[in-house]
Amino acid sequence: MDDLYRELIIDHYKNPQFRGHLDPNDIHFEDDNPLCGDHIEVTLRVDGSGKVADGRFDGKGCAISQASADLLIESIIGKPVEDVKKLSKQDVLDLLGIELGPVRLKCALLSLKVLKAGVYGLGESSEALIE
Amino acid sequence: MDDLYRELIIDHYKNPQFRGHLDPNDIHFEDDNPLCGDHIEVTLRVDGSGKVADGRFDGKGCAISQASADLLIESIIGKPVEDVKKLSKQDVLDLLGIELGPVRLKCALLSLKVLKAGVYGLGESSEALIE
Amino acid sequence: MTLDVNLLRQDFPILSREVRPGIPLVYLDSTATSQKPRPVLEAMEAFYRTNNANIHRGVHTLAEEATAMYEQAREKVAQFINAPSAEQIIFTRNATESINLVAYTWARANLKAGDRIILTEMEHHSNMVPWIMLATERGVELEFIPVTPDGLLDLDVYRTLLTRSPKLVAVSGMSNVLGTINPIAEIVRLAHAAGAITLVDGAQSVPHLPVDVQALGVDFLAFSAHKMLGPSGIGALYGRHDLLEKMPPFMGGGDMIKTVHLRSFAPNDIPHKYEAGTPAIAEAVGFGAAVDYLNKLGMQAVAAHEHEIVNYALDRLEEIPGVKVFGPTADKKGGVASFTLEGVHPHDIAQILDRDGVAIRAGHHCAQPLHEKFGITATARASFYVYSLPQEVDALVNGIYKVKEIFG
Amino acid sequence: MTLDVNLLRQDFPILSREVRPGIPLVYLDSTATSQKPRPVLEAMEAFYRTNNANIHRGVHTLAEEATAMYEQAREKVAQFINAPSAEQIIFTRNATESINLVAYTWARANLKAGDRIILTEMEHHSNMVPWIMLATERGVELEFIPVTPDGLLDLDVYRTLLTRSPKLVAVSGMSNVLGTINPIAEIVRLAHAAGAITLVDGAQSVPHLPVDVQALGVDFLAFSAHKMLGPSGIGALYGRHDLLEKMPPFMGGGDMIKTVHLRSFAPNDIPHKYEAGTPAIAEAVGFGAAVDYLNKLGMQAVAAHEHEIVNYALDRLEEIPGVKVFGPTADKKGGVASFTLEGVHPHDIAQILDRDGVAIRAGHHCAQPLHEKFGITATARASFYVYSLPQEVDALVNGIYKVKEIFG
Ligand SMILES: Cc1ncc(COP(=O)(O)O)c(C=O)c1O
Ligand SMILES: Cc1ncc(COP(=O)(O)O)c(C=O)c1O
Repeated sequence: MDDLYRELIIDHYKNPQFRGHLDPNDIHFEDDNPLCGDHIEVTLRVDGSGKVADGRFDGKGCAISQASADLLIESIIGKPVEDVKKLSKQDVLDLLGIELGPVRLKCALLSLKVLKAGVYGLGESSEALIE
Repeated sequence: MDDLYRELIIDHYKNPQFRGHLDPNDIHFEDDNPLCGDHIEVTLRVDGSGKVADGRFDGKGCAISQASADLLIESIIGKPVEDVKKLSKQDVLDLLGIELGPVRLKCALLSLKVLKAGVYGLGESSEALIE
Repeated sequence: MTLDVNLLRQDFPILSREVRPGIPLVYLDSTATSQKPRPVLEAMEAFYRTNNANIHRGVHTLAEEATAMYEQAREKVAQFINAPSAEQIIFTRNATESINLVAYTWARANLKAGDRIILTEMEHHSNMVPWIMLATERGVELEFIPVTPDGLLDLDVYRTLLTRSPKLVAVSGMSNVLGTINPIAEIVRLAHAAGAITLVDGAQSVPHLPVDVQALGVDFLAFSAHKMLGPSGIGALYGRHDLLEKMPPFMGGGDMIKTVHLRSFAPNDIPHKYEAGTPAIAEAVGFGAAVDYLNKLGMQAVAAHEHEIVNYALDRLEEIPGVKVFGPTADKKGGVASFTLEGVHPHDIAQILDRDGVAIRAGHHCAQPLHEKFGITATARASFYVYSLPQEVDALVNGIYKVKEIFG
Repeated sequence: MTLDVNLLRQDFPILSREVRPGIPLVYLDSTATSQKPRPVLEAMEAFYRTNNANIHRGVHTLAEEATAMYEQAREKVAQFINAPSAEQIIFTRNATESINLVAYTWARANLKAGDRIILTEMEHHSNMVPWIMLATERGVELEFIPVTPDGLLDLDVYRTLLTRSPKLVAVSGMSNVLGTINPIAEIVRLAHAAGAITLVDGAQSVPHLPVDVQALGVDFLAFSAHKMLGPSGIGALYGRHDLLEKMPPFMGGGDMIKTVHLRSFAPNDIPHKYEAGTPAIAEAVGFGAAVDYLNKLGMQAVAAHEHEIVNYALDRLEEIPGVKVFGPTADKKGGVASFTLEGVHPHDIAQILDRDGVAIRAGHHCAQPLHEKFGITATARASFYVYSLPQEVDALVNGIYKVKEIFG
């Protein structure tokens, strides 16, 4: 059990640091996981040098989806947007520190998908963004 | 082998007694076996007392379909049309004297189907006629 | 007659699997798909090892045997739901295809803009999306029998909807989320009185309850083998004889034709008219064996067993603080218990239970509109079948207490 | 590399069957359906005994295993035909459904009255009837590449037909009657140059020849597992990525959706968008195992073996007085020998051969227009696969001599 619902995840789920909505913002995107109705919205502010000045996520869903969103936002603040574009599936899994089956993987990666669709300025998110 | 392609069948196939077409006729019907392209046409003359005065079949197909048509026409000449209406699958199998799987059964019963559709004056033949 | 569950479990090889070393499987997901007893697996295996051939067109022994076995399976399925004749059973891939077949054939041949179809708010997506597609394409109107807070269909509203001359009433025999057993005989009687054709989504009712199409009077009934101890890859559509005769074909290809010319064709007789190409032959044989197995148990006994186990499950679940079970009381439902646990997403419940080998499902269970109606996005669902044991309910309940501890 | 046929035959349990006591099976009907090697049967059996669950929506271990196995099978099938990505493989029931899927989605979304479709006179009904249905419904025009007396496509006529701006060219990779291996790369190149989309009916080519969709450039490719050592109940459609993305869905139901509301839905991503309801899960696993088995043999070796055996068969058949073999010379064809025997209906040939355990097919083989073209209603057809032996050709030839004697 310990490997799976590590205290870290329960912690970020119950006490997220970056839950909220930035208004005004420079980047805004949201999407669902159709499987379970998980929903993630991401808002970011970008500074003059192209770095993420601040970020928030909002949404609802399982502990994995919400905790990974919180961990992800935490990890990108202060980073160049160009670096955010390069984030991979593995980066999120490293943040979570657990192994996941294919279904829960979608929960874990929803925030990444939303984030990358946002920073790329796409009208739609896509599985290709998290490969 | 003997049970299957009994000389009787080869005989009626190669030297049919009732191949032909009656014109004029009182009853005329034809149909195909879509599976193999077998085709049977039956023409009958009926006398004043409702008996089959004469009959012919024409068509092409396998030995079983053609021999059973020949045997069937032979068996009904002189019989009341009302009796022809009552002919069953088993009657034809008795004429042939062999056992057949479901596909060849259709070959064997095509002439019965055509005959019964004809005597019932139906616009279409149907599986129900040979049950 | 009651089921000897401990004995029959020995027929299901997967039930002695350990999910992880030392952790036996507690399979509570039969509404999604059932497990398969040995006789079903053996029937398919024996077919492939002894009789395998393509059907209907072959003269050789294997082809004749395979054809006979395929058609015998059709007979068995027909008898299982008391269809007047085997030719009224069309083999499809699953209940979903069965419903789509009706939508693409009967409905597209008979419905035009402004015509009304009555569905219910508790339908599975399979009995919803085909009609939404038709509505979008043709301007047909969809109307919905509401679900009451306790998970029943509101028949008063249904009666009102019927006054507007619907052409079709399409409703599930049993909800895969709420477990609600709908009053099909009455729904059909009222529909017919209003001049509507009826389609019953029997994906859950046929596996779990005695279903008699003649007694119910349904015009179309759709179901899947994989939910009733049979293999994946095969389902069935039952249809009223005159409707099947008249409907246009669905897919074109081998076997569904009488004759083909370059620019025209004549369709085959039913049921072949609706079975284009090489069908799921071995799967039909397995479907037949599944029906044999259920007949041996007796569908009354199956229903009684599930009733008993769901009754126990509801009692135990409702005693857990924070658990909310959806759907009617046990006397009105089949072996399904969908629930939420306050503060914990169903996905997390399912995943934590899985660590102890308890397999339940979490999500919208292909009934998103129903979940919307209840203001939720997902539920956790435990579901039961002939092999389910009260101890498995206990394992579920213990697991839920563990979840509560973790999320504390 | 050549096949060790005697060795690999041991993998096929049915090949040691006796049709009747003392009469071993000589299976010469692989074009209708292939036999299955033990690894395919074992993969499905193991799935049911160990991993069986419904897929895509489940969090528990079995559901995750089953999903992974199903998707892994898709990867294998994709690699087998060198598809750029697995999501371009849609699992269907059979080649027939694959073609119908394109007819119901891409074609109905893109073709209007007066648009032209080019087919060939040698098409199987499965690649003919869906287009006849569309033509009847929409007023689309069908045109046919003629078959020459020696069983080849007349490419000069094809070039002329292409000048009339057809929208679709749908042609079989290999004829199931003549055995003709059509020049797909060239046909596709010419079609594309004329602005047409291409669909290849690969029901015979994919099992018997190396097929590379990228090298051929085809837009759609349809095939069936049961003809390539896999189970019944599953087939595949390969499609070009952008086409699959844009086409409307086919059947509606579970799994093919992203979201559903009472009167609207959003389709899922490919390939799921086209897979409604519970798919043929165990069958996909078996399909994957069949592809593994063929890869182990090597498709070059498979094709070479069949070429050798059909070469021998043509030599032996043509020496029999009264026998006429249809189709091109052995160098232009796969392992199919369709023939007539003067004065004897093919059904009678097949039935007499069956008495000696020799299983061949007789009829129009779902290619009635082709038979019409040759002025016949039926042929007898012997067909070969990886397990076929020259001795089996000898048994066929001996049987034909016996037929001649009986009909003498
Ligand atoms: C050339 C060709 N196309 C299509 C088909 C149809 O295949 P299936 O019946 O598996 O859909 C066949 C097999 O009979 C075939 O030989
Ligand atoms: C009520 C109901 N209808 C339809 C279906 C669809 O069944 P299948 O996926 O086998 O087509 C299901 C199963 O998920 C169901 O529970």
